[in-house]
Amino acid sequence: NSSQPQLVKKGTITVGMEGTYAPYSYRENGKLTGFEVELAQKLGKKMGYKVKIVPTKWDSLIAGVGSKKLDMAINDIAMTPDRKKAYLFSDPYIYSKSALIMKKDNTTIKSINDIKGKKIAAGTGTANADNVKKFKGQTVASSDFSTSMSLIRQGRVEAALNSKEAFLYYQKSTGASDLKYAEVPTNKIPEQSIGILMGKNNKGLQKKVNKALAELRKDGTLKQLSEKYFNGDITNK
Amino acid sequence: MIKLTNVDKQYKEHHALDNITVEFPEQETTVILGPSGAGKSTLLRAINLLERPQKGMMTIGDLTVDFSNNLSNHEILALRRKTAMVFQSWNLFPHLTILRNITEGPIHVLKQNKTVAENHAMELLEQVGLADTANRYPSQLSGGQQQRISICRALAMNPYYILFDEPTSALDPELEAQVLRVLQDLAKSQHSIIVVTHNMEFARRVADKIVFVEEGRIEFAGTSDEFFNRPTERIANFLDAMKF
Amino acid sequence: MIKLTNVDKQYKEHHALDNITVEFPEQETTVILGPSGAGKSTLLRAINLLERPQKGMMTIGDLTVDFSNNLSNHEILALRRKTAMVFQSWNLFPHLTILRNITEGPIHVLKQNKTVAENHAMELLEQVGLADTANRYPSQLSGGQQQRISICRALAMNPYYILFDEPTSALDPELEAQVLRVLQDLAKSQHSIIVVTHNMEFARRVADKIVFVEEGRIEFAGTSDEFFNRPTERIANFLDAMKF
Amino acid sequence: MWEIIRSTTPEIVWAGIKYTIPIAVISFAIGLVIAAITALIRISKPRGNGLVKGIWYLGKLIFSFYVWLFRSTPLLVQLFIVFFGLPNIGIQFNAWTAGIITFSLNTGAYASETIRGAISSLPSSQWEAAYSLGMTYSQVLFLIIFPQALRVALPPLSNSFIGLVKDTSLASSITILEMFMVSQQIASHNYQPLLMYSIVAAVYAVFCTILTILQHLLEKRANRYEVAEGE
Amino acid sequence: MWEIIRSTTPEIVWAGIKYTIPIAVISFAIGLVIAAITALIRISKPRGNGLVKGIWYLGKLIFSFYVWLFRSTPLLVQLFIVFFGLPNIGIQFNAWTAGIITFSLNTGAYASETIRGAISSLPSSQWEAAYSLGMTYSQVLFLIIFPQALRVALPPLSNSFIGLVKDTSLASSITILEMFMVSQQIASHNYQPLLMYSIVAAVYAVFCTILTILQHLLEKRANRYEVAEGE
Ligand SMILES: Nc1ncnc2c1ncn2[C@@H]1O[C@H](COP(=O)(O)OP(=O)(O)OP(=O)(O)O)[C@@H](O)[C@H]1O
Ligand SMILES: Nc1ncnc2c1ncn2[C@@H]1O[C@H](COP(=O)(O)OP(=O)(O)OP(=O)(O)O)[C@@H](O)[C@H]1O
Ligand SMILES: [Mg+2]
Ligand SMILES: [Mg+2]
Repeated sequence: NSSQPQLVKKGTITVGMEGTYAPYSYRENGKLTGFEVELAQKLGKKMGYKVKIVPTKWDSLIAGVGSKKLDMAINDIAMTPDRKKAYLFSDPYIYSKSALIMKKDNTTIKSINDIKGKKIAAGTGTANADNVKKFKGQTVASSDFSTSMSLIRQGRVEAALNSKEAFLYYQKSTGASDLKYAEVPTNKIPEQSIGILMGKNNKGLQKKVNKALAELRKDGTLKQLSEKYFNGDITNK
Repeated sequence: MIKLTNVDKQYKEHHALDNITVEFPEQETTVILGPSGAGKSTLLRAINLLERPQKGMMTIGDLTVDFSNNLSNHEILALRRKTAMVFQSWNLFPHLTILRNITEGPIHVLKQNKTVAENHAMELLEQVGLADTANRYPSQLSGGQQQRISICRALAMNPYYILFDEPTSALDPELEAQVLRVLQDLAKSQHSIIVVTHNMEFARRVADKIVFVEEGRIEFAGTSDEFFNRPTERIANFLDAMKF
Repeated sequence: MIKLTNVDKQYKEHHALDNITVEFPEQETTVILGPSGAGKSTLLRAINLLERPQKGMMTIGDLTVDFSNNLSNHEILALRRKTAMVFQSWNLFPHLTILRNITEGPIHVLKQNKTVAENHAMELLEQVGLADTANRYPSQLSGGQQQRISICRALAMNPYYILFDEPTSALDPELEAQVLRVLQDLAKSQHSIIVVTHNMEFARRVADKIVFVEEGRIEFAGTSDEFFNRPTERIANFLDAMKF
Repeated sequence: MWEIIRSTTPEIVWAGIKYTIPIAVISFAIGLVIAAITALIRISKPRGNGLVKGIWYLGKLIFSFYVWLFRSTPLLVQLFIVFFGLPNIGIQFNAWTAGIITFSLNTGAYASETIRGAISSLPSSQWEAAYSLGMTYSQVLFLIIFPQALRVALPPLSNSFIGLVKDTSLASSITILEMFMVSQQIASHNYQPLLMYSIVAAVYAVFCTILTILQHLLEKRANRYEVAEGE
Repeated sequence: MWEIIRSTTPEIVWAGIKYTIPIAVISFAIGLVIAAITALIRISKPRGNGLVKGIWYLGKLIFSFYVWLFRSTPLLVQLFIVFFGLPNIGIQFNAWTAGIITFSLNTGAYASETIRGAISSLPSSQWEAAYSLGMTYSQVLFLIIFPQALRVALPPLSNSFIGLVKDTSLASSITILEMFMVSQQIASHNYQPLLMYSIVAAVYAVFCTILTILQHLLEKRANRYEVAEGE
């Protein structure tokens, strides 16, 4: 029955996330926490399911949803056309804007067009990496956010392309004053819609998730969460 | 009795046993003589099934095998347990103490009780004058001492036949005499013995039968008396040459 | 000349050389006799610096060392190159062919030209009747064949002194006689030789000097004549005992 | 900094005790058994008549293929295929089972090569002396060959064990939250990856040091009867 | 699926040729030299008078520490510290240099244990026979000891080499876009990680098979003078 959600474990949604990307999901005081962790818990409550969070690697999230070891992956996943072909997405719950992060005294990069020919750090396989390529920058693969920041500080790259929210959170938590960011206008790089990734044949689950997401949006929970973790509302376009 | 019939062993480079037919009578001492490289060790090793001849038959006591067939593990073990071998280069187990070198076979193969095996081993060690080395390792013994231990290891198995490959080659004359006396005692008791040796005096005095091997062939097999007192020309030459 | 003065070697478990003082005259053949475990191999090994005694002095030709000091690498090499050793258990290099076992030293230590070394090696192999084994590996030879190869390996070094540790222990009488004749030839030429052997006949006929070792001590050192014809009680016992 | 170390180390250690150590120890034990069997089969010389010999050769081939397969492909991929791939053909393991199976097979393949080398380093005269006493194949192995082979194989086997301890970090890709992943999760929040990595490295170092000490104790025991000569 | 395989394999192979192979080969070569030196120093018995002996012991200690350090900590952390950590104390390497240094030192530490074990498996009579010919230490080593030790060490060393080939995938964490990373990048687009992993595994398998064949050729050569006995 394709209209019923198919779940790995009855009465429980099994949610995959990396847990290595603050403030989306990370570890603090021995517990996994973050925007997406709380979102998953609130979603589960609304849908009437228990929530089981499974931390694993990025590739394993995809493979896990594909081979039905996970019901969904909530991991700041941008809804690209490629991905939409292979998987189902929920409605977006975040709209993410891009930013170029560089040293405070950097004067050579003023707009995204200036990255041409320069070394720019971007996460492996992310949309950011594609965009660096699009603007003829030289991608330097970086495994996580703080690695990108080290690369900038050590002068191994000129700048990093990443989400504005991630940098703001970074600056807030570390008080880093040696770095600055330049927002990339949405006519150059459109904001990315972030959604929850689910298996292709799990229409029933998608429907249910979308309904719960809409309710969370309506009752202000989503906005409240955004403000708690990002210091602003990024849940709308 | 041990009996070989038309046994043939061919190495890639060398024809080591060339259609050998010979008998080793029970409760007698047979001495194998012959020049270096003649195939004496190979012959002993074939009896112990360490070398697998390509052709021929072998009988040991009540067991007979045909080397052109495949031998089952069971056959091999049964045959091997009838003989014990003292190697030309000793081949002690370097990781075991002297005592355990001797008791390992009796305990695990003959299923002897550990104390019984150790007592017997200590007796044997005393006989060869090495009781005080029981807890050393082989690398801590001199060559001659190692050789005596390897004799003890074989004797501890109480085999139907004992095979000696030059049991006195690294011994000084004093000890050689002593070891040969041990062999003589064995020879006089119910034991059946096959010895490769270069000690002519020993051959003359102890051998019931002498087998002379040359280039993988049996050149002579007969009594000690025939060998020493009515030698063929080749044997006379051999006996002459050994007089330094 | 080789001269040891107050040389002492103590293993943890055993006092192997007990304050030894002895001379080995140049261009003479000295035979070391003594029961198994007496320290004969240890004495030879000390001369070759494979064993480092804790005390005493040693002179080889124009070089003198004091064992209580640390020897420099240079001293050790210089001393060692004056002697060559034939081991009781042969110790051939299993990964090299017979030919290369013999030529490795001359080529790399004496810096001989390869052809020269190989020709010399082939000559030596012919002398011991093993020229056809030149391209085999040691594991493919019989015990006695390996022993002859190890003699060739030492001779190829043209050393000032040659040290033999039971050079004939694995040989048949025919070959033993042959090898002993080689040694006798060496003895008659300019060579200086030290031999540990159990062959009394050889000792009697070839030895210029005899050294009798027991429990790490020199019990006798003198001419062959003294030893055999005017033996002390202990030596008489030894000579008696070896008569089987 | 001290504050971070103090507060995060316990959870990293705990993840190590809960996942890293049991996975490594269990897999190594199973792997060793697999390795010994594999090495012996690969060393063996087929005997017997036509059919028996044929099956024997086939067995050797299969074990050679196994060693080749597991040495030639990345461990991560092996984990992935066992955990995510096999369900496609109807074989489903939970993460623990998949992990233990894969780590054991992987270790077994590498260690079998080590053991094979160690056994063939022993002179054949040792086999002969043991056989001549009438020992069975397994008696020769356990009483004579393995104890001597151990001496040669200990350092590389300990390499394998220590390598395995650290390879268990790959278990995070099959949803086992082992200590490396924990430290990454913490690092993502405090933005101190170098520090967090150093902490986790220190914890690994403690485990591996224990193994190294064990190795040296075993080596001492295995070497008691002979010492190599340097100058 | 065939379309994906056809279109992605070339770039994965290219990344392998550009990064994986050169890093692995260069690091292994350097690592072997480090390993041999380390093994010999650790085996040696200090001689000489007070000061020389003291320095010698110190040397042994330092090399032991090096082996312990590189065996006990994860390779990923070592890479991270050399690449991201050392700049903090003013030592900055580019990614290639940092990679080669770290991989070489890591391989050297493991391989030194293997070589140490192999050398001490040789009977001391081999050293003695060679010394008695008047050979120098290095002649004994290169003419007599190493050729025989190789026979024992080949399988575990080849384990190390094959392991290294696959460990180079960690180079991606210091910005080297080696083939595993390339396949992950592709997977993040086509969402076929299992397939991409299988492709990259196949490419590794080709490299490692070549190494295995090489290993067996060398083994055959090293074993020509003796064969172990099974039954
Ligand atoms: N594995 C082998 N490959 C080729 N030839 C071999 C092999 N083993 C032994 N031989 C040869 O077989 C012949 C017989 O060897 P065997 O060991 O039986 O001689 P032996 O009579 O015991 O001599 P010795 O008195 O010197 O011990 C020798 O010529 C030897 O070179
Ligand atoms: N590493 C060692 N540790 C302890 N004792 C040893 C060691 N090596 C040799 N010995 C002992 O030192 C003594 C002398 O040994 P050595 O090899 O010199 O005897 P040998 O006179 O050559 O005897 P053989 O005629 O049997 O060869 C022996 O009693 C032996 O057990
Ligand atoms: Mg023989
Ligand atoms: Mg001796």
